[in-house]
Amino acid sequence: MSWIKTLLTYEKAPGAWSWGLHRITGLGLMFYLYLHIFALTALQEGPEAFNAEMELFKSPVFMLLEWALFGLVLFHSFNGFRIVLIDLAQGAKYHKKMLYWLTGISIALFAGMGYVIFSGVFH
Amino acid sequence: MIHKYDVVIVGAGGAGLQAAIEIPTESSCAVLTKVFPTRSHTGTAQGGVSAALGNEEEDSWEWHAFDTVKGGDYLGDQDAIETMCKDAIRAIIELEHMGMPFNRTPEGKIAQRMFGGHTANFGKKPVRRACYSADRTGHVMLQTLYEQCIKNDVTFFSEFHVMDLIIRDGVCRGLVAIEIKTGEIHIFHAKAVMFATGGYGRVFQITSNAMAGTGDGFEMAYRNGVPLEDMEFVQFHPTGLWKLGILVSEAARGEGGILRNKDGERFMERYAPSIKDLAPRDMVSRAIFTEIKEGRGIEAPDGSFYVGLDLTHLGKELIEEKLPEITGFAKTYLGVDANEEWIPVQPTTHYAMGGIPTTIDAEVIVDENNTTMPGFYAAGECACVSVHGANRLGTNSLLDILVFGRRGGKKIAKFIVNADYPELPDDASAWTHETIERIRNNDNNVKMIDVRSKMQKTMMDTCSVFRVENTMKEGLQKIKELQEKYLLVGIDDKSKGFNTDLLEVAELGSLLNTAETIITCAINRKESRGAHSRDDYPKRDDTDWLKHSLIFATTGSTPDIRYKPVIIKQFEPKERVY
Amino acid sequence: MAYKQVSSRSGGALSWFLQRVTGIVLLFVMIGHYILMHYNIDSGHTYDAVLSRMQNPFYKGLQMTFVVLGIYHGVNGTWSVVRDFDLNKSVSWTIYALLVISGVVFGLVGITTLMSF
Amino acid sequence: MELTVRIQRYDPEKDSAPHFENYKLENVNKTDRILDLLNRIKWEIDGGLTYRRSCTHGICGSDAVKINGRNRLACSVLVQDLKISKSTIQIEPIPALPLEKDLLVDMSSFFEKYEIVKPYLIPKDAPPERERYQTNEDAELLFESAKCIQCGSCSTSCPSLWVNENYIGPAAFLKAYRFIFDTRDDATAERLDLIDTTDGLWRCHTIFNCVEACPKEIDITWHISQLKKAALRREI
Ligand SMILES: Cc1cc2nc3c(=O)[nH]c(=O)nc-3n(C[C@H](O)[C@H](O)[C@H](O)COP(=O)(O)OP(=O)(O)OC[C@H]3O[C@@H](n4cnc5c(N)ncnc54)[C@H](O)[C@@H]3O)c2cc1C
Ligand code: HEM
Ligand code: SF4
Ligand code: F3S
Ligand code: FES
Repeated sequence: MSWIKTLLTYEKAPGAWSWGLHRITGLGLMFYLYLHIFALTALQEGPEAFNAEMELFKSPVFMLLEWALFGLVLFHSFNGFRIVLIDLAQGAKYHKKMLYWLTGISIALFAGMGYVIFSGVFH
Repeated sequence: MIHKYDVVIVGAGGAGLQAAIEIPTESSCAVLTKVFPTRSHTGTAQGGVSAALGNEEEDSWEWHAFDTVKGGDYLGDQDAIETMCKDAIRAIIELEHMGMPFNRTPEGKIAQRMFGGHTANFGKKPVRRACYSADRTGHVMLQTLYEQCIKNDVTFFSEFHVMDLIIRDGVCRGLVAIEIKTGEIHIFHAKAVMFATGGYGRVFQITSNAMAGTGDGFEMAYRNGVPLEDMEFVQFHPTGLWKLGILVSEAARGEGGILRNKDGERFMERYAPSIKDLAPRDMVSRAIFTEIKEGRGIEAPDGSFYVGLDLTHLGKELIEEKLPEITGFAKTYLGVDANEEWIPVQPTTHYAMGGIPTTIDAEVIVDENNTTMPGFYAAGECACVSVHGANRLGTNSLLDILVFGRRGGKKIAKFIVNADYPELPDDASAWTHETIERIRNNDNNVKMIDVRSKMQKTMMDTCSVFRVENTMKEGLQKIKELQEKYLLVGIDDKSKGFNTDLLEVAELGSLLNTAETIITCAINRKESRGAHSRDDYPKRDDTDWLKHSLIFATTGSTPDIRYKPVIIKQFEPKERVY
Repeated sequence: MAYKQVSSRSGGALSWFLQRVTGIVLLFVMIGHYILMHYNIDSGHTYDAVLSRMQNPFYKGLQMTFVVLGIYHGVNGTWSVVRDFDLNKSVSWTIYALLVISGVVFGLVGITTLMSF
Repeated sequence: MELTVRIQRYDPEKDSAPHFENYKLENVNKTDRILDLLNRIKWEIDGGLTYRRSCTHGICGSDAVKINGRNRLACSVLVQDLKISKSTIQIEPIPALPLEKDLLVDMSSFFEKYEIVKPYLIPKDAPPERERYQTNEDAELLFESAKCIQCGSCSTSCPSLWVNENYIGPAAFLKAYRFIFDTRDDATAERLDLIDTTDGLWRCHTIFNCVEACPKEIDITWHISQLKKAALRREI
């Protein structure tokens, strides 16, 4: 397990950060997807059960969680796109630039989504 | 531990690997090296390797041979030079077949560039003769040869430091080495031993040579009664990075770089009107020192002087494509952008023209009558065939290691078929044990570094580009004192495994004895020829000194120097002007 | 520690490639999912709203793709994380089995939910 | 200036575990190489300090060490190139290889991996009389990969190696590239077989630690991406 120490102490350049985050967000999304599928089984149990569950999701805590989830999705999907360009196009030559751009765009979208979620404009 | 191998090759630079490739797989062969093979010094060579391929313009091996003879100030043996220049073409083609990545001409042939002293038509104009791979020629060559060794499944003993040769009754029987990892002493019993141990640049303070370039091969041979030939001839490369000595290849000038003094003058026009900056190294080094001496050097912040190597007119593109490595060094180490500024350079100790005397088949010669020693071979920089005479031309060393490494390998392959293992003496490793014990048991009052830096400074001050009898004699005296002191040097590290402390002291022993032979021979040769330039004897003297010197160790305090004639064939000595 | 080459070619290239392909497809599905599900003025999270949307075959198809590809991508991705480690055969087979089974189970659950409309 | 050099020390004949030792150096120039500092410590303070070095200018590949948390060549980094906090430079051996002594590690597994990719030209036909022709463009496709000095900085900086010692690693991939993309070589399939494996190419997650660490500034990840594509092409 000495790799944990190495992982924590070795200097992290942008490439390493993005890899770590991609991994964490990927695993996080996987976990969430299972949860999501499980939660939606309530649909099979009829309107009461489902609507009751949906009420739960309107609480501020869940709104925060939903916002966070969007963060995961944003990073993972944009960075996933970046990885595809690195692997299958000439992206290795611009990988840092791509990362800065996608981080910038993500932050903007993330903020926008925060507004959307908490202002109650949409559902 | 005792190992038995038909052939033991010491050194995994170009010469050693090229020899190993020639040993047929039926015979057992071991290659010993104190650094991992691809870390050998051959890998630092930058500029190119010469062969009259004529890919870029008309060329012939005779012109190449003439340039080599003249570049060496007529001290080279012309039979050997002929052999090398003729074989050069095959050697390069073979390297290409092994997969070496060369730069190419528009038609796809191996590209060639100009290099100092290489001319067309017996000195008429510079010629493109150096085959190259950007400025990493030696690196890719070493890689390519090592790759072939992997393919041939050559047995390597990496990080084995050879300490002693086993020579008894004029027959070489093997050698003694320390396994660096464990500190254990191993005896290698062999029918044939080949030395390909590279140079001794670290004898001097400023050098382009690696830290492993400590002259071990020279010293082991010398200590065991083999003479050393032409040790007075030490090449100073004109363009080492100021202060550091890291090489800026002649390729920089081959591609059009110009040396300038503080007035911006292209001073080489005065010293070699016909080929200017592409004059041989000894002349350019002297020219730089003369410029500095006469007050036209550029002053550095610390009060030392250098001259400028101007590449600014070459264009970013050419620099990036053909000279990326050396301009990178200038940037990394001196913060100089070669596209914009001149690179500060000064002469740096570079190459050993002299060495263990051999025949053209790498058999070691033990006296002035060309008697060879059974079972002992040498090739590469540690050997003196002699093809470089009094001054080596750039790109001829990589060629030398290819040609004579291979010839040696082939000769050994023949020799071992009928040879028996010579008997191993009981005291084979005695010297090694004693030396190690001494170093271990000395209390550490005399420090290795003190002795070594004094030696390096002494050699730099008394025996570099310009030499005079009196100062050299003082220098020799100092070296002798340092040899005494050396016997008292101790170490901090008493462990067995990876004891680099101990090995550095052992290397210091090699350096000191090598230094002694250099300076002794330099005092002895009373003329100026090639790289050996004496203020007190400024002229070349063909009547008395057109001969090789051979220095022998004696039991007394002064070594013995004897002579061997130079082999002259088609090129009669003439005055050397460019 | 002599290096032993223990690995083999077992669809490494293909699963690597499919991870990328499914990733890109998911990128678009995800955008669609977000727009349609959550941030469309007409969308809603009541039982009835969901029910009515589910009548649209395009919509249902999108959800189906999401479940299948999402699970494939997620399982394949997690497996690739596991394979990075030098685990012994039995451990890694166990994890592999768990991943595949969970993928199939959740996939079936998801599909049943969708099909129940 | 004054500088503290903090070095990981370990002598298997004396120590049970590695530990750090501080060395105070005076009169350090900002243009000193880190190797110069190591040499000064070895020659003036403690001769026992053990590390590899030879060429002193970044071409032999001997002295890869971890300096301030990242793999670098001690001879190619100057004091001024480092961000130095509290006037301290920390030097450790490169990770993931068996530690031998002080800064020196056992590189044998690294070289064994280099050997398994068949690092030599394998042409189908007997060579012609003269050189094989190759355009300069084709030759230059190889130059960047041929720059590699086998220092090991890249492979040992890769998290995939940290968690799996069987990972073939970027340096060996680069060598494979060097031959697979050589127009003179005819063993592409054979070589791809060796790296298109579960411990091979597919363990590279484009982390770029290798590129950050490479002293020869080789864009290793780009080269690996070319290999991945070549391996993929034969599947589909
Ligand atoms: C910076 C530089 C640039 C150069 N550029 C060019 C050029 O462009 N063209 C050209 O033709 N020449 C060039 N040269 C010269 C040329 O590179 C060398 O002369 C040549 O490479 C020497 O090769 P070698 O095989 O004899 O020895 P090396 O390559 O020096 O190898 C010596 C081997 O001996 C081993 N060894 C030494 N001592 C021991 C011991 N005691 N025990 C065990 N092993 C030992 C070492 O480990 C090493 O493997 C250059 C030299 C330098 C320094
Ligand atoms: C939305 C668009 C998505 C894109 C473009 C995308 C892309 C990628 C890519 C290219 C990889 C491979 C990384 C590698 O091998 O180094 C990957 C890994 C992964 N993805 Fe996605 N993905 C997306 C969505 C998802 C979703 C929804 C999940 C959850 C189910 C998910 C879970 C994972 C996991 C667990 C990994 C493995 C992580 C790793 O290898 O480090 N991804 N993704
Ligand atoms: S690729 Fe770079 S870091 Fe890796 S071994 Fe080669 S030179 Fe060193
Ligand atoms: S750090 Fe490792 S994951 Fe790939 S890009 Fe470099 S080999
Ligand atoms: S000493 Fe050769 S690479 Fe640093």
